[in-house]
Amino acid sequence: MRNVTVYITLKQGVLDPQGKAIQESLNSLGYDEVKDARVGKYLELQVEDGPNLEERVKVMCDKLLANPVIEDYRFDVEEAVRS
Amino acid sequence: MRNVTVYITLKQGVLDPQGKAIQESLNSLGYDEVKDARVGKYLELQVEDGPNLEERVKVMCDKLLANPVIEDYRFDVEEAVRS
Amino acid sequence: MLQAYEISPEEIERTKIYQEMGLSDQEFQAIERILGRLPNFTETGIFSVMWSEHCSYKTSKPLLKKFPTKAPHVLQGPGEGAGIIDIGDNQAVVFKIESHNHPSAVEPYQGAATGVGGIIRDVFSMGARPIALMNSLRFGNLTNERVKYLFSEVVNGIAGYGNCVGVPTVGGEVQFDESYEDNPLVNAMCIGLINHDEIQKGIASGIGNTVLYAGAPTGRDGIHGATFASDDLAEDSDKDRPAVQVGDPFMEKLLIEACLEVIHSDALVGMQDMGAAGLTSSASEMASKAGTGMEMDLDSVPQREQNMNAYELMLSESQERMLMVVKKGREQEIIDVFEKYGLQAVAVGQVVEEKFFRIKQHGEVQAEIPVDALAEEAPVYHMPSVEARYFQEFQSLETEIPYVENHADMLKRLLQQPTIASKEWVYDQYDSMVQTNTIVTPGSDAAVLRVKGTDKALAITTDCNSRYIYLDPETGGKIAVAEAARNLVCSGARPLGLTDGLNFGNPTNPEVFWQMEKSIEGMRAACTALGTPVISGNVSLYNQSKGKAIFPTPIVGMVGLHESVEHITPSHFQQAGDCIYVIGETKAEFAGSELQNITEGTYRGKAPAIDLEVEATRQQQLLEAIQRGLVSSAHDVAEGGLAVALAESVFNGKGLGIDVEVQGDRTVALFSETQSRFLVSVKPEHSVAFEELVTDAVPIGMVTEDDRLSLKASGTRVIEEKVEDLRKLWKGAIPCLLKSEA
Amino acid sequence: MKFAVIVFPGSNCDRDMYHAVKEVLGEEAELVWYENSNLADYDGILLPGGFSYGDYLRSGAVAATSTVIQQVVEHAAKGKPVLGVCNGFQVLTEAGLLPGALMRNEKLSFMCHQEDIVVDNNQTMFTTNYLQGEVVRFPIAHGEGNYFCDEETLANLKTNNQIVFTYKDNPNGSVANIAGIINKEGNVLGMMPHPERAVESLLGSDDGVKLFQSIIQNWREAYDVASV
Ligand SMILES: Nc1ncnc2c1ncn2[C@@H]1O[C@H](COP(=O)(O)OP(=O)(O)O)[C@@H](O)[C@H]1O
Ligand SMILES: [Mg+2]
Repeated sequence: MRNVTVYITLKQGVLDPQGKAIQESLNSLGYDEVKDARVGKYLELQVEDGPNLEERVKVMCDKLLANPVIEDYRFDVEEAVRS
Repeated sequence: MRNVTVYITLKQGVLDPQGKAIQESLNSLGYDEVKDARVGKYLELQVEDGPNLEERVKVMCDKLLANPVIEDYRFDVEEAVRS
Repeated sequence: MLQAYEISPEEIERTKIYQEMGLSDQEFQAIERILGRLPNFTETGIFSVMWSEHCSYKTSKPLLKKFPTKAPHVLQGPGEGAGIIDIGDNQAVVFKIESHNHPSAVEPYQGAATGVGGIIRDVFSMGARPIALMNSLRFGNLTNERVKYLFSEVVNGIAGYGNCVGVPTVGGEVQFDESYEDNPLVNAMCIGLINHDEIQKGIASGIGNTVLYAGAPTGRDGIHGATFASDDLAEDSDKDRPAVQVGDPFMEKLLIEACLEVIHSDALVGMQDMGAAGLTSSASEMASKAGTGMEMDLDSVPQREQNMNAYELMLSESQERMLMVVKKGREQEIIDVFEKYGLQAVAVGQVVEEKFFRIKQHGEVQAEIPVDALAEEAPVYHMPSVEARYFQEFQSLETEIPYVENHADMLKRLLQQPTIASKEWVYDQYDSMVQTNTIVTPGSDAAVLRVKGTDKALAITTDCNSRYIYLDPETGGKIAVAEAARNLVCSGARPLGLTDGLNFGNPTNPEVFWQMEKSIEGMRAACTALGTPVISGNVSLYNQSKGKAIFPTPIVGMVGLHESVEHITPSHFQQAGDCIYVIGETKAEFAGSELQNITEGTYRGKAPAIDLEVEATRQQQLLEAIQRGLVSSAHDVAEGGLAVALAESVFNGKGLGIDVEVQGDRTVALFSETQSRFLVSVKPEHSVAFEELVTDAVPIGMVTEDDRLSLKASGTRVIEEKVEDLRKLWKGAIPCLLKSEA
Repeated sequence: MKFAVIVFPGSNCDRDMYHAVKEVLGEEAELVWYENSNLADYDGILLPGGFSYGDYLRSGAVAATSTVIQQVVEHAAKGKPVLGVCNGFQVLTEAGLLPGALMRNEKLSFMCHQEDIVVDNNQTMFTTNYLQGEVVRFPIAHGEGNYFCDEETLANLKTNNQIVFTYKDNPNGSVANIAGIINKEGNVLGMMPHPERAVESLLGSDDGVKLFQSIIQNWREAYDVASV
């Protein structure tokens, strides 16, 4: 079993109102040092090991996990973990 | 300026309907090797450097970014980045 | 929390760990007597949740008995998932209210969301299609940062669940008062529609029949939620993690469709949702109601987490689960329906003759309890009741008219009080129109839904002014019921009945118990006078923190019927030239008023008086006038008095204005909160007929077309404002408070 | 004309769409469960609103991968009408039948109320019964209706006259106030506002009737079927 972590973020140039709202509320709580916030998604997948794992995860991302019109993604595949 | 990355995940044992839906949909697309999926949030903050940065980020997480009742969080503070 | 699951019966007795689960010494002894032995850990847990206030109503039962619950049109009174009222043509309306206060204080989004999910299950487990949701909310003052967070997240959670599940949220109320600062109230009401022959009951009859479990697998969430809801909110409640559940509205939507499909199968015998106290309460109540026993094998129960023991499985409050009893041999038909929707349905036990509730796991009996011991033989307490110390003092206070320097400014301030201000910020986040039945969307006195295929419509409202109840529980209780009925009548509907959400502090405090007792007496009197039986309800006690109780808040959720959609009457003025009437005289009554809140920052004095006979007569006359087509609009006069009611009546963006003259003391005329008053507009050609019919109606002016609110008092002009300016203040108040920093 | 209203797990405006077409407009319509569907028998496909698969991950994303969408693609390729409303619009963009994406509303919260909608193109098979530039009232009810596309796509939408509906007062931050767009071929329309909620004046507006009537009339003309 492998631990796959996928990070999905909004593309540069795509507005992130949620990030902006978080930044504003941090500022209003007194954390003026926070100059920017961007929000993304973080997926932890447990995937059975097999051939072309990386390749397959890439297809999963393209097909379902991320929307290429608005999102970028990257992922890590960790060493085998005990299931 | 520092790059702070915050990862917020649901606590162990807390129901994750999103993760479940994602797993099922990957399975139905033919990716039977995906045995589990959990969804979390991923925040990228740009924070001005200053004393006790880590401490302050921790308070931000406790106070606003995560709800300790159902969520865990961790964060990385990266080396200074060009602003 | 409790860790030592394997602790022996003797240990339980010696260490008194049952107290941690909420059982008293006497209760533990009673359990020992019932069983004829010491209970084991799982059994102790089962008793503790079933005997918690939330499930057993042990302190409120003697009071609830006072409510009138019967009437020819009541098909199902309190006792089942929800009550049912006949609306003719073989159709009936099903409704109930439920609180989710403590979970919402800790995790407001999920607390509110799962509250909505739970009340929807109560309704469709009766076989009814849920057609509408309402919510009644109370928070502290909106200047506090934590309150802002709770308020926004609760609304978010209600929206998140209700919108996804496809049941429109058509109305509700929100009030803000300091007493709710640490203890917000989140009550959700669901209304369903059913045909008489489709009514399901939660009974486990037919020896040998199969017990089916359907829906989400069981996890460790919400263990002891029922007990949690029956205790004071401790400051470290944040640590009670397992008591907070996460909702899955998508699963609920599938569950609704599947359950409403299986009710058409005669293989189904009974159905009940798993709410508070989960599998324990649904299974034991179903058996108890049928006079049977039940045997369950926990190894078959779908599980989300590993190594769950019997205690956890029986007490878990995982959401989106249903329990059914189906005819033996016909399980597959039912299972197939659930499978179509991608849901699990599995046999977990059977109905047995012996009236025992027997739980097995890993081939061993984990619990064996006489069924009736859990439900019917739960303890009942008659708590001591003592008149609250403040009451006599408040009763003896002379009526004072607060000093108001500038009435126009005061009207502006009143319109910006969060309790009075527009709640659009809230209800715009709710899908109020899905299912395409909503004729009157949020923003009027009552929500109105048509009944497809008929000329009928249903009107729904929730109401409770807890300030009056605090000052004088009995009078306040009467007012709560009367106000709800008023709102329905204004919309043109005849009130049918109500569900009550009783939210109080700690009932072991005799003064709190007195508040309960008196307010219920008041409600009973009003129910009788207005012909509105109580068909369902919910009790939420221990709403207090740091030793301070909330204002007593028995919320009334009322449903009414329009015999024809023709009778639906708006609450806003419709046309320039219409005559404006006030029904009912105005006295100097300011105790508990919004004006008192502004001028004194506290509530004291004698609550406004109410005469239920007068109330009933006026409601009846107004309804008749509406049904005869004499009324253009009707609105009740509530918080903030006549001036606020007048302003609200022109806030519909039609560009209308008013020209009104009142008599007597201007502060009284404009801001007093005297009860049983209505603001009505009538076409000039109908005014003679209207005045003949509605005996207490007094003309006060006219609707104009010039977008100005002009008010004179005994000849002098006191208010002259642009309607649009006032509307902006009223509309912007809550968003503005949420944005501003403390 | 015979319509299929596709029902996904989590669709919740399916019955409303059915009611509008069948009961109010009196056309033939069926609710079609996404799994056992053969769309060949239907003339028009309606993708209703709701929260298919809970809208988990992204709204419409999971439904867009279901096999029934393949059939919708084939149906569309034949030039037959496909209408996606709200979640249906989200599914169409996720499936690539329409360009762009629907993001979270600018103000982050769900919103539900009547909006003024401008008919920007009355030359489509969905809008011929409206006047060009006509302002109609449709309810909106969405949390993710903020239409986004890159500049090039927007330029194309404009050049090809694919922007069919726009908001008079943009409620959600959509690029170019877009409320509804059509594919280049002119037979797949996606829109966030709910025409099926606007077919009876009792509920506040019947401005949606013309949309359904346009589809039916144009279909009858195209297929030369005498109206019954
Ligand atoms: N929590 C809520 N959810 C939905 N609608 C609400 C809520 N609170 C208030 N509203 C709506 O706002 C309008 C005004 O509410 P309220 O001032 O309580 O009315 P009233 O005093 O006539 O009972 C009503 O239409 C009500 O349904
Ligand atoms: Mg009212």
